[in-house]
Amino acid sequence: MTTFEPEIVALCCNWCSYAGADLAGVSRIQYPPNVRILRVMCSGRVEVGHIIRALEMGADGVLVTGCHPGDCHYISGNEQAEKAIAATKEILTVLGMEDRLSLEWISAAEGQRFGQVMTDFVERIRALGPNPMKEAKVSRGNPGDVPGRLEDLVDRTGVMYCLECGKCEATCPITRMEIAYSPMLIVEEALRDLPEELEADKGLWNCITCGLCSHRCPSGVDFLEFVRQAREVETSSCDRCAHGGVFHALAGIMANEAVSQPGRLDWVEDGMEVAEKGELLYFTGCLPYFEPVLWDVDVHPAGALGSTVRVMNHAGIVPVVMADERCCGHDLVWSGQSGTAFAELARLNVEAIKATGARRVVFTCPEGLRTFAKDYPRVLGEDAIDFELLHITQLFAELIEEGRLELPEGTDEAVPLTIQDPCRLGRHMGIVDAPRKVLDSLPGYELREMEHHGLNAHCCGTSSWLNCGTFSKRIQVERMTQAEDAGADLLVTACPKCFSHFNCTLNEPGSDDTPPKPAVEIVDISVLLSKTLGLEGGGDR
Amino acid sequence: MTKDESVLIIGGGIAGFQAALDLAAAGVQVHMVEKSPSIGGRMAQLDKTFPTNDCSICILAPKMIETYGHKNINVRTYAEVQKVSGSIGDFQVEILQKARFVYEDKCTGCGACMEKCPKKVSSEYEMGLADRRAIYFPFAQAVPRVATIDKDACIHFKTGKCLLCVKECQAGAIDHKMEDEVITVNVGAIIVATGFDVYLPYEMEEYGYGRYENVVTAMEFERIINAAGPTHGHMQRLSEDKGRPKRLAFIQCVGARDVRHDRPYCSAVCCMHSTKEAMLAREHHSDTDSWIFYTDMRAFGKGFWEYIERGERDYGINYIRGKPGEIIEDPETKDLILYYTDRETREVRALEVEMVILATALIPRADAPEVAQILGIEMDEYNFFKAPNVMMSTDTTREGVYMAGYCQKPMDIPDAVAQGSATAARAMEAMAQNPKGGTSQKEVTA
Amino acid sequence: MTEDEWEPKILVFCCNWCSYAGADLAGVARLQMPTHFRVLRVMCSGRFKPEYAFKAMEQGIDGVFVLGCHIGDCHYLEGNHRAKKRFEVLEDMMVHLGVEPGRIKIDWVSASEGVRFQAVITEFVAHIKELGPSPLGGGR
Amino acid sequence: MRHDEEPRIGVFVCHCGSNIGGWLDVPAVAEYAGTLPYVVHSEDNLYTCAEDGLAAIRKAIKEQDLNRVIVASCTPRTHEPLFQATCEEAGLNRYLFEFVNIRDQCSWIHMSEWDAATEKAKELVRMGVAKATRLVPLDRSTAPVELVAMVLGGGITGMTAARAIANSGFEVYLVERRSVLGGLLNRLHKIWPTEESPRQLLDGLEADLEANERVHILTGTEMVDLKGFVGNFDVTLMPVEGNGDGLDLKVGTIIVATGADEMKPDGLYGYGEVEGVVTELELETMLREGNLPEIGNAVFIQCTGARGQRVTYCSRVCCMTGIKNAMELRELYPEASINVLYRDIMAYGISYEELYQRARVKGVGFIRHPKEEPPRVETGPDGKVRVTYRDVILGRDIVQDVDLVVLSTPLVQHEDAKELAQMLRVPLGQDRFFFEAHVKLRPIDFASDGIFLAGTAHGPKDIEESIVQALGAASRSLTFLKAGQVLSEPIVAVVDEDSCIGCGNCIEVCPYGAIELKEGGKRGQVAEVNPGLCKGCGTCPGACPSSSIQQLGFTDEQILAMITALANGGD
Repeated sequence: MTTFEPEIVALCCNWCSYAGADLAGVSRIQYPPNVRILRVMCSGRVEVGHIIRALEMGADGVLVTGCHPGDCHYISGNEQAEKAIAATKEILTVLGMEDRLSLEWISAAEGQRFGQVMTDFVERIRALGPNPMKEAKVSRGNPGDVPGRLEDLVDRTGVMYCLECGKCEATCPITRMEIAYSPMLIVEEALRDLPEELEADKGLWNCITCGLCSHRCPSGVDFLEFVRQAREVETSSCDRCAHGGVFHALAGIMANEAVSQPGRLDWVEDGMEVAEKGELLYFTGCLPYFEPVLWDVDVHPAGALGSTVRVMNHAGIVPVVMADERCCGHDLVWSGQSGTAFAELARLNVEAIKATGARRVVFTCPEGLRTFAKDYPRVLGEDAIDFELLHITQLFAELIEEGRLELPEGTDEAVPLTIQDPCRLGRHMGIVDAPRKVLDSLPGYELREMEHHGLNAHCCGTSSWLNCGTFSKRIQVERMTQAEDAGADLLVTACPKCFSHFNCTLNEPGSDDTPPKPAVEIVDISVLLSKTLGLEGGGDR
Repeated sequence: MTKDESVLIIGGGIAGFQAALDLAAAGVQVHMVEKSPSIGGRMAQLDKTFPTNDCSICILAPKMIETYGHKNINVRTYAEVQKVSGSIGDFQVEILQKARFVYEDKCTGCGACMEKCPKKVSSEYEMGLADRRAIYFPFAQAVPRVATIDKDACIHFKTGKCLLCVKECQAGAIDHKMEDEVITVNVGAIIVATGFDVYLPYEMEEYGYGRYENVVTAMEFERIINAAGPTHGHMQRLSEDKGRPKRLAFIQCVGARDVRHDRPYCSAVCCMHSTKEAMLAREHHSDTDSWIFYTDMRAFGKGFWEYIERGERDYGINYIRGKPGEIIEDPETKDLILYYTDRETREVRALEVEMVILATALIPRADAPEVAQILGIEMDEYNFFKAPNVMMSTDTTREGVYMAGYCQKPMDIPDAVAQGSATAARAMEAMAQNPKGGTSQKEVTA
Repeated sequence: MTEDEWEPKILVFCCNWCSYAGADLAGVARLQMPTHFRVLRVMCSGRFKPEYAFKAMEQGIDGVFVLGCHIGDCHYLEGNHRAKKRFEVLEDMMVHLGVEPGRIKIDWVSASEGVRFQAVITEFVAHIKELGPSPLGGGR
Repeated sequence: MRHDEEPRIGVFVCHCGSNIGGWLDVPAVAEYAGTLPYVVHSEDNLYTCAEDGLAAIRKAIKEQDLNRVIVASCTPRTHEPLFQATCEEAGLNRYLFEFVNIRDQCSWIHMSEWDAATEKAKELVRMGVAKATRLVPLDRSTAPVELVAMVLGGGITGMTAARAIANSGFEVYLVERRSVLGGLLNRLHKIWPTEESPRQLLDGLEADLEANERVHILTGTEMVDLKGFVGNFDVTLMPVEGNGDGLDLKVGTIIVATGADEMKPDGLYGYGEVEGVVTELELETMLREGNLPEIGNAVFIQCTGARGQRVTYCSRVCCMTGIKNAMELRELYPEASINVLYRDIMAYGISYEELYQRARVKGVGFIRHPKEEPPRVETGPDGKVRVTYRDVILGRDIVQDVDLVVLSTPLVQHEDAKELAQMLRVPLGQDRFFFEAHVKLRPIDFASDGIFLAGTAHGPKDIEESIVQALGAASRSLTFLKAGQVLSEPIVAVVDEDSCIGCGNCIEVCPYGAIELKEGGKRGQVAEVNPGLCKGCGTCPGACPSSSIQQLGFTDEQILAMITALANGGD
C-alpha cells in the first residue's frame, strides 16, 4: 500500500499570508512539501467555485489564508472571505467534505505560524485520507463521442435548411438587447465551415438556449441541438460559467460514484414525511445546494423543497427523496462539458431511482425534467427511462383535479398574478397548461397573462449558469416589467432558476442612478400553493 | 367529329371556365359542377390582379356569364359529385344537386327575401368580415343570380316558423320543401379544378392573427380594399376605431415555406399579391406607406420583376429582406409593433404600423381528400392532387381524369388558365382515342 | 373664354390592335397623363382620312393625333403605310393653311407600349398647349 | 326595321367597383348622358358587366323600348362581346351597341383630376351617343375553317402541341428551322426532377409523332410568307438551306412555339475573358460530353445579365438550372466545395422548393448578395479563377480561387424574332418575347384569332410549364378546328354603286385583294367588295375620292358625328 501524500492548495492573500509564507521561507521554517501556494491579492477574491473546482480536480484539501480580522489591506476583504468559506462549508457538508477546507488568518509577521498551519492542515488531511475525486474515472469536458467537424454538426442538426429569413434574429431576446449575437450568424459560420470564427463568436456562448428561435424558425432549424453540439465541438473549459462554475464543478464531483452526499437530506424538517422507497419520487435537483452558492446575491429558492413536500404530504403522498441523488447534468449538457461525466450522472440517477421502486418521478426544476426526458435517452438508450416523468405543476394540477387538495374559499379581492413559463418547461417540454391549472384553482388570486406567454414566453435571461451578463439583467428587468404591465403583483415561477435570476436582479443594490426595479414580487408556485393551503406556518419563505 | 362527346368539370373557377369554354367552343358538351351557390371561384374575391392591376371581377365576370350562358355548358351550382364509375371514354357520374330551396327558374334575383331574412351568419365570400343572411347570394355579381337558403342557418329548419322570405317573394320562388336530387351523367373525361383554401394562421401566435384585430390575411385585405367589399372599398382597420391605416406591413411566407407547419412549399403567388396590395393601398390614399418583409422575392413570372421595381420606384414600397420575429399590439391604439432585423446595421428594429397583412399559405381545399376518393385519384403529401408524370402535370393518377389550377400545385391565374386549356386538350385527345363505349383505341375521324 | 382658361381639346385616332391596346395598357398600369385628349377607336390607322382632321380643326379641335401599329406590325398588313402617306399630304396642306407644324401628328404605339402611349400623349398635349388654340378654330 | 325608327338610346355608366367611381363622378356622367339627344334612359351600375348589371340592360331594352345601347365602362377589347350578347338576348341586334371606354383610357390615367376626368368621360359618352344614333344593324357571316394546323417550332412545346392536335384527329404540320426536333432540350444534360436524360422524353415524343400519319414533320424548314386570317391562312414554307422547292400550305390555325435562346453574357463576370467562366448550357454540354475538368471548387453566379443587368426580367428557370447543375457537380466531385451566389432563389411551388432543400442537404452552399454588390471575377493564381463576393451575414468579403465559374444567364428571344412577328402580325413585348392577348386570362392567345402562343416564345418557363402551354395552345386550336367554321365580323367595306366612279383607288390600297371592278355604275365600272375576303381595316374609304366606299361600323358619318360631338357639344 502506497502511502498517501495529500495534495493541498493554499490560497494566500498577498499582503499578509503570502508575506507570511515568504517569511517562513526566509526563516527556513520547515513544513510539509504537499502544499501548493496560489497567491491572490486578498482572501476576499476567493470564490466558492474556486474551492469546489479545486476539490473536483482532486485536491485533497483547500486552505484559504488571509489577514487577521481588522488587518485586511482592503479593509473588509477577509470578512467576505469568511462568508464565502462558510457558504462553501455548507456545500461541502452536504458532500461530506467539509473537513477538507479550512480558513486561517496569518499575518505577514507570522512565518512561524504559517509553517504550523500548513503542517497541521497537511496532517489533518492525511488523516482524512484521499479525496474520493482523486480516483475519479469520469470527467467533464469535451466528450469523446462528438466528432469535431462542423460539417457533421451541420448535417446532424439540419441547419443547412436555414434560408436566412432572419426571423431568428428578430425573435431572439438577446439579439434584441445586444447585436453581438445572431442565431443566423453562428449558423452561417458553421455552414461556411469557419470553426475559429464560431469559437470566437461570443454568440455561441451568449445564447440562452431558450428555444424561442427554434420555436418560430420556419425552416425547422434545431438551434437548440446546434448550440448544444457546437459548444461541445468548440470547448471543454468553463471560462464563461457563472458563479465561478460551481454548479458545473458540483456536477463533475457528483458524477463520481465514490462521492456520497451525507448532508443531502438535511433540508428535511421535522414533521415532513418522506420515504426511501415508494411509488412517487421527488427529484430535488440542485436545490439543496442553492442557498450556499447564492449566498452573495441574497437569493433563497430552497423554500420550494419544504413547501413541495408539505403539499404532497397534505395530499397524502409520502414522496421518496434520495440521499444519493446526483446532479441531473443539465448544466454540463448545455455548456459543452458533458465529457464522460454526464452519462455517468444519468446512469447513477436512473439506477438509484429504479432501486427505490418509484414509478413516477416529480421535478421541481424543469431543467432536470428536460434532461431526464430528452438527454438521458440519448446516452442511456431510448428505453432507459421506464418510469413516468412529471413536473411538480403537473402533479399539483392532477391532485387539484382529483380533489385531493382542498383549497379554501376565495376572498372577493383577488391578488393579480402572472406566470413565468420556464423555457425548459414550456418550449423544451411543451408543458404550459399545468401551471395555469394550478393558478386558476387558487382562491384569492387572479391570473393575468403577460403578452408573451406559453410557448411564446420570454426566458428569464440565463440558463445553465452560463451566460449571466448585462443582457441577462436587461432581459430580466424587461420580463418583470412585462409582468407589471400585465397588472400582476406577483410573478409566479415554476422553476428555481427563474426564481433565482429574477430575485437576483431585484436584489441588486445598484446605486441612486439605477432605474427603479419593477414592482413585482417573485414567488415560487409550490410555496404559493403551500401558503394558500395554510401549510407554511405563517413564516417567511 | 362525334356529337356525343361530353366532359365533366368539377369546380367553377377560372381554370374550370377556361376548360369549359374551350371544350364548348369545340362542340363538346360540358357538365360543370360547382359546390357553392355561385360560380366564380377565388378570382371573384380578388380586387385586382398582378402584374397589370386589372380589376379581377371585371375580367372574370364576362367569363362567368359566357360559361353560364353557353349552350354547350350545363352549369350546376350548389352541387357536388358523389360517385364516379366507369373508365376513360365512358364515365358514369352521380351528381348531388343540393336543394337550394329556391327555384332557379322562378327567382328573379331581386333580393327582397334577404332584406327580410332575420338570420345573419358570417359571409364566406367576405372572408368572415361581413354577414350574410340565411337566404342569400354569395356576392353581388353571383352567377346565377339566384337566392339560396342555407339550411344550417335558416330559422324555419330549426323552429318550423319564420318563412318571412316566402312572404316577401313575389315570384313565389321559395320552397322549403325542396329536396336534394341525384342526377347521373355520362361523360368521356373528367376535369377537376377545385382550387384552394387560405391558411388561417391562428397557431402562429407570434403574429397575433385572431388576437389582434388589425392583423389580417391577404385575402381579407383584398375584401377590405374592394369597392364591393364589406367596407365599400374604404381602406379601414378592423379595430373599433375603424381608422384608415396609413402604415401597412406585409409579411410573406406565413405558414408557407414552413416545415414547422408541415408546409415546406412556396405558394408561388404571394410576393406578387402583396406588392399589388401595397400598390392599391397607395392608390387608395397617396399617403399610405407599405413595408413588405420577405425571404426571397419570388417575382419569376412574365413582367413580375419589373412590377416589383415599379412598386419600389413608383409606389414607394419598402422591401425588407427578413421575416419579423413577432408582432406586439399596442393595447391603447391597436397599432402593431413588428420586430425585424435591419440588414444594414444588423440591429433588431421595431416598426410601428397600423395594419399587418399576412401573406398566408394557400392550401388545398379541406375536402380534397373526399374529392380524391370519389374520383379515385391520388394526392401528394400536402393533399394537392398528384400527377404521376411530372412532365404531364394535367394528368391525375386515373386515366381520363385531368386537373387544372391550384388544386394541383401552387400557380397563378395565367398558369391556371393555360392548364384549363391544356386539360381541355387532354380531354379531347382522350375522347378521340377512346370513343364512348369503345374499349379499344378506335380511330375517330374529324 | 380668356386665354388663361383655355385648355386644349385633342382628338386621337387609335387603331384597334396596337395603339388602342397600348392605351388600355397604360390605363391598366395607371400611367397618369393629361386629360385633354379623347380617343376615337378605328380598326386600323388606315381608316383615318385627312378630311377628319380638317373637320375636327375647323370645329375647334386644337390638335389631331393618329396612332397606329409600328411600321411592319400592322394587323392589316400595311394600313399604317397608307395612313403615313396620307398624313404627309395632309401635313403639306395644313402648312399652306397656316397651321403650325406638330399640331397634327402621326406616331406608332404597340400593344405592349403603355409607357410609350403615355409619353407620346403627354408630349403632344404639351406641344399643343405651347402652340395655343388652333388657328382654324374660328375663335372657339 | 327598328334602326329606321327614331333612336331610343340607353346609357349605362359603370362604377367598376371603385375603378371608375373612385376617380370621377359616375352619377354625374350618367345624369349628363340623360340630357343628350335621343337618350331615353341612363343609369349607373356598380358593375355593369355583372349579372345584375346585364339584367338592368335587358330590362331597360324591354321596358324602355331601347333600340341603341351604350355602356360606358372599360374596354371593348375585353367586354364588347359580353354586352353585344346581352343586347342580342334582349332582342337587339348586337351591332346597335356602342362601347365607351372611361376606365382604361380615362379614370385610371387621370387619377388626381376628378373634375377634368369627369368632364372627359362626359365628352366620351357624348361622342358615343353621336355614333350610336347612327348605328345600323349588321349580320355576322360564317366561313369554313381549313381543318389543318401548323406548329412553328419543333422543340418540346411544338412537338407536344402537334401530338395533341393529331391525337384529336386533325392534320398538323410541325415546322422546325433546325435539322432535328427537340430544340433547347438537345443541349441539356439532365432534366429535373426525373433526373432522366432529355433524350428519353424526346424519343418517346418523336416516336409518337412519327407513328401518327396526321403529323407532317418539316425540319430544316422555315415560314417565309403568311397571308390570310383565322381558318384560312396561306403559308409559304422554304428550306432553310439550299434552294429546294417551297411549299404552300393552307392551314386553319397556327401555334407559335419557337422557343428562346440562352443569353451569352459577354463582358459579364469575366465571360469571354477569364478562362474557366462558362454558362449553364456550356456546362451542360461539358457534362453531357464528359469533358469536364477536375473540380475542387466551383461557384455559380445567378441572375447574370438578368433583373436589370442586361434584361429587366427574371428568367424564372435559371435558379433551378443552377441548383440542378450544382448538385450534379457535388455528385461528381463529392469533396468539392460548390457555392451558389444568388439574389433571390426562385424556387417557387412545391418541387422547386424541394430541389432547393435537397441541394442544401447535399452540401451546396448558398450565399446571398445584394444587387448593389455583385461578385467580382478575375484571373487568379495557378490557372484558377478568383471570385470575390460578399457574404452579407458574415458581413465581409470572401475571396475564393475556384476551378470553374458558372453563369446562370436568362433565356432571351431569338435575334430574328421581329421578322417572324411581323410576318404573323403579332406584337412583341418590351422584353422582346411574344406578347399575348391578355396577360391574365388569355396567356396563350394572340389578339389575332387563330394564332396561338406556347412555351418559351412567350417568356422563360420550364419544361412542364411549356408542355402545359403546348397542350393549352392545342386546345385553343381545336376550338376552331373542331367547330369547323368561324364567325366573321360584318364590319366590312360596302360600296355605294350610285356614286362610285370606278377609279380603282380602293383596289390599289386593299391588302387582301377583296375589291374588284365590275361592270355597272355611271362610268361603266364600279368597285365591288368580296365580304369573305374583306377583313375590315377601313383603309379603302380613305382612298375613295367620292366617299362611295364605306366601312360598316366605322362610316364617315359615324366618325364625323363623333368629331362634331367632341368639338361642339357641351361648351
